Amino acid sequence: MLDALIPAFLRPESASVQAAKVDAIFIGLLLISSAIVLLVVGLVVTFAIRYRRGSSAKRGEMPTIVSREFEVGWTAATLFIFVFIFWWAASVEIGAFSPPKDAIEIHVVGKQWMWKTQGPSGTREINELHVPVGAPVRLLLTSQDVIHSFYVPAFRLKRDALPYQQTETWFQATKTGTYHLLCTEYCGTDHSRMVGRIIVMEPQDYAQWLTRQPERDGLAELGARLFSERGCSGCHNAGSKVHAPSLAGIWNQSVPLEGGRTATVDEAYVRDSILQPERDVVAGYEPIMPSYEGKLSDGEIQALTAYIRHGTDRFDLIGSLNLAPAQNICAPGQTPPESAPNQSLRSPAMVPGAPASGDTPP
Amino acid sequence: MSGASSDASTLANPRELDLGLPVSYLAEGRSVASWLFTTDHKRIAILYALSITFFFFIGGAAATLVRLELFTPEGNIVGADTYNKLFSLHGIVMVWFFLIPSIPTTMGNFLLPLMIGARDLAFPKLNLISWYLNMAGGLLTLAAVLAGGIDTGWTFYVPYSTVFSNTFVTLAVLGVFVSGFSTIATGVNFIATVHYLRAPGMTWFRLPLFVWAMYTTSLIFVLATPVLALTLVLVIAERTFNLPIFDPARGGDPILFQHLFWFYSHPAVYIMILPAMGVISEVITCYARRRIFGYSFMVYALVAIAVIGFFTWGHHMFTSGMSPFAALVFSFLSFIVAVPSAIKVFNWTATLYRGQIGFESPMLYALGFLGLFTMGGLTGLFLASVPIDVHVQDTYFVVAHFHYIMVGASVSAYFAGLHFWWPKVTGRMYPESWARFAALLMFFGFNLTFFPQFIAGYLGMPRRYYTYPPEFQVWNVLSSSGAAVLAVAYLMPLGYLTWSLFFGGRALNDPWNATGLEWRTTSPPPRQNFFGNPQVLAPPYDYHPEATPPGDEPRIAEKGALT
Amino acid sequence: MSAGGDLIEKTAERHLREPWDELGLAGDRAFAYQRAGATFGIWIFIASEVLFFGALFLLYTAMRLEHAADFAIAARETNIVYGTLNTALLLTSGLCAAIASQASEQKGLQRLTLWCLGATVLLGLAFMAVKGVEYREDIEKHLLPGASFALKEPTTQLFFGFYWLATSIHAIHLSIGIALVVRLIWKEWREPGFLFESPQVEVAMLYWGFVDMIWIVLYPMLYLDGRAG
Amino acid sequence: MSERSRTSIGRIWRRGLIVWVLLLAFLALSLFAAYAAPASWAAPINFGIAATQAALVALLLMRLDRADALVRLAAACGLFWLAILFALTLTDTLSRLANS
Repeated sequence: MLDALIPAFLRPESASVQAAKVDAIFIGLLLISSAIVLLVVGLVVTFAIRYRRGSSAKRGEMPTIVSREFEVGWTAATLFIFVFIFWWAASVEIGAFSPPKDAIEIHVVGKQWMWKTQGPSGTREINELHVPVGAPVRLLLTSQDVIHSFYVPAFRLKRDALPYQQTETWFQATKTGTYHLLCTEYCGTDHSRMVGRIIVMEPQDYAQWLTRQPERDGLAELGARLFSERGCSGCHNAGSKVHAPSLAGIWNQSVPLEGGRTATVDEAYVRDSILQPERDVVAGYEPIMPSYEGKLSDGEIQALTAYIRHGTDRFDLIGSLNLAPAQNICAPGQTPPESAPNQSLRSPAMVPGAPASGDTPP
Repeated sequence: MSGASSDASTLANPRELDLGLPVSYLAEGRSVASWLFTTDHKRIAILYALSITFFFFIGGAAATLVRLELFTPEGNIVGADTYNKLFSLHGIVMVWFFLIPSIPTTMGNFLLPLMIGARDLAFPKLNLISWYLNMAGGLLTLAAVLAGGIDTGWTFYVPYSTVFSNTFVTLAVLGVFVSGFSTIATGVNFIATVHYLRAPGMTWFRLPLFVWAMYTTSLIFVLATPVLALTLVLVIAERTFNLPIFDPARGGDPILFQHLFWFYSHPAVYIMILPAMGVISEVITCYARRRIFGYSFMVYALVAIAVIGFFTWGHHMFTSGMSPFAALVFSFLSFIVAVPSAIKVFNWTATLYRGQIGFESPMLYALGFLGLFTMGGLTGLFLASVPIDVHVQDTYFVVAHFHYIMVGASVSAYFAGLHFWWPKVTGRMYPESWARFAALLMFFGFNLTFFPQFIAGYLGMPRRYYTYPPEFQVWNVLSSSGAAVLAVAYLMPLGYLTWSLFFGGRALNDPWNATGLEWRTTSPPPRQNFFGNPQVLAPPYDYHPEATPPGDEPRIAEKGALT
Repeated sequence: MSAGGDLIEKTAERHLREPWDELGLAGDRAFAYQRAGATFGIWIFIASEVLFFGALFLLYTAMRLEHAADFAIAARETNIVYGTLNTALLLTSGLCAAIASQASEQKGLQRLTLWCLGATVLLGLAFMAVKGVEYREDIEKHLLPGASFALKEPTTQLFFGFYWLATSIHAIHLSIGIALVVRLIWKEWREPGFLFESPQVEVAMLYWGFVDMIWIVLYPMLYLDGRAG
Repeated sequence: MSERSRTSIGRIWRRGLIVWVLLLAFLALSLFAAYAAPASWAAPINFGIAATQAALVALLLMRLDRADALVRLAAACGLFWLAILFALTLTDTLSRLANS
């Protein structure tokens, strides 16, 4: 019904739950503002004509109290209107703040000048993102170099991707189709070419598309499999009846141990806890875990470690996605450390006159 | 003091009252040194006028190239890097070397002492130093441009500016840093002048609104600029000395940079608009022949904007990853700051009621200001609403919004003031019909340039794109054609105002029949501004509080034309 | 005081500047007015400087909140002896500056004014010397952020980034203060009696007091964190 | 040197020295607190002492105590705007920290 107010060519595509709500506020605000503009311009034009120099309009006396009453009146009126708009906009914002629990989780990494995404089953894409229609999708964003901003006009969705930090947002597409994905935080030479596509598909098409993606088991995925195959999940999962500490989000955290000590969860601690579980028992738990000495290979321990760290360590999100680490970060005029394995990944922005990377989207 | 001068050249018209003043400030010394080492606030204002005009056309040239490039969706006139340098140059030069100094350092410098009946600013030497600092900053920035340019945008966001950009960021940032001292010095000077040098009888609530606008602007100068200065020092330190500060790779927080940057840069918008509001209050009252409607509310609104303006910077950061709680707080405060602006618009409109409205060129600019400022202000409400801002942040919607305020409103007011006080400053009249044509052309060109950008932005076109998806082309073509019109409109005053300096008719002391102390001296005023000590006996805008009788109108000697 | 007597009589004329000399007030009243204006001017500038350093302190506050543990580790590495000594030096110089400012307003205290200004400069220079020695030691201990930084915790470098920045910005301010005071002494030497009732003494001393206050706040930030336990 | 100037010298010095002794005492106190107070208390104590010292300098050495109302207003403005900067920035920083 609101759509009727704006002709189609002036309306951006609206393809998410949030888009409809934003458009409603937008149109409401547009109506209020137009009314105010019309009022002001109308009065100015009327006065300008009626009281033009030398016109015959009557210019009688004005009572002095009018001024004060008018002032108070329109101060209160504007304040009321503005607070009302704030309340409306804020309530929409608060209502849409946290994503539904069952949302599909997608990691997004911005890099000069491309978007890399990784879906729930490890499907990776560059400058493209396939999502099913009607399902909430939660985006976890980060960046490898500078600040980028993930913008999908059709979803009224925008969130900055910050280097070494994680931000998040979510959407729920309502219409199948292909939509622009744009970078809106200026990020250097090819900022305007850092564009891609969001492809919204019917759920069954999406499922089919997923199966066509090449299997790409990373270390963490292997760890996830081991975690259930070797029985770790039997005790450490949230719903387990055995009293064992949950391992979600503990990477890099410090945990209290028996005897008042604390330990930081890192590779060494995880390895020790698998091989010599009775040594550093977390305070409040019984030493019931058997040792896995000789039962797990070094590679398998690494995979489990990768799984525990996966997604919990914001500093290592890029590592867990198996994307190039941010070795290109160095001060101007400096070279990256000698040990940097992939010099070629250095941002083209660091090399004057270097051509932009070739991934121009269709 | 040389006493009464019988030199007829001080008077435009033999029928005018001879105020017995010595020769004008323009005639006191003609050497270059007499200008470069002057401590006369009026001459320093002229120096500023020359430098900001120079920077205005540099920034304008960059904007022309930007609009030319955006005519087509493909990048085909300049390269991506050049484009990035052009919009950065446009932003940096226009913000710090044109808009921020524009009205305060030219009209403010010239008129503030005149309007309060003072001989000069409180610290005349500091005033001169601040012009040199401004020039030094501008030249450093230009040096960065000549050396190869800077491509960070005017916002210098980290870590792009500190770690990734290969351009001459340090030099340009240093330029802005130096010009900051100039701004602070001007602010200190204005505040001290208003407090200490008002003429007898010039009480706070008799100050012209232009003086109030200068005073509140100075408040922002003094309290916001240092935060920018420190932020820029941090950028320079991180870039030059490799100190870890904002670099996220070493634990720094880039969002903190944005807080510090916008703590200055949001109030900076009010630095640009408050002086414009002051000018408009003077012009509208004069050509409507009416006392300003609700003087005290106009004063409260100026102060409220200056103070509350400091609370709202976070609305530039809704999508930045700032905490959603803070976003709501900033959203609320941003709505509140719109209230005093609305009050001002209503009061200007009400001032027209029952006036004798004339449409001389300053009034045309002022009426244009009213419309454009209302548009710009109301679109600000869209940006203060978090969900809408998430959609239009960093799109052309934002570009259009702030150009409506900073160019539509602020530059219109600058031209309104320029035409209004031109006779006082130069002692010459400009060709009125040309000025009216330029005013109308500017209004038309401006709307053609920037209104389509609202639509492009709402449809989703991001800013700082040098190639863009082809569906946005129609809006960009409209916008670029408007820019061509606007360019012509901006060049016209340069032509006819320069012409008037040599061939314009002599101005009367008070050609507009205006009130205000600045009209109670010769055009142009002498070095000492006044003879004896002016006394103020009445409130400002002493036009016609009740009904305006016919025949009360400006007394322009001749409505000149270029022929 | 016969030497400067004649000069002192003409105080107002000596110090009165444009545009304050044309206010139409009697000489001494105009001068008192100009003096108040100058004091007000420098206080506005100090308010501005408060925001300048305030932004710096905000940076510290935010970084310390985000990385409290590493900041404690890093702060332990600064040399508390030099830091405390410097604080004491600067506090003492603040005393001399205040005495100089008050003495300059009274007849017959020019000698005291001059001595106190001299002491202020010397203490300021002593501060700079100690700071220089401290800087050398810091460099030798590899506390300059960069590849060869001494501490292994990553965000300890943030602390030292702040340390170098804050101390050098403060040192620049202090140098400006020293230059201002040296200029006053030089003026008095060129033109005996200049200091008496000169608004410039008060302005310079207020600036000095402000620089003092900044160090008072920097001291617990840079030297006292992480010392307990 | 006249009697009058001698008494005024005495007054100036007496007042200044008292402030100076107080400042140094506070310095010693904060040094002591840094080592002796429990870690969580040390920071508030030290910054509290620093604020007191700064206030002493501002009021008694920079003579805010006898300054014009206008001058005090200028100083208060500096502090008020500082409070805005801190309050609103930390609103964001602290709530982000609390959520992470």
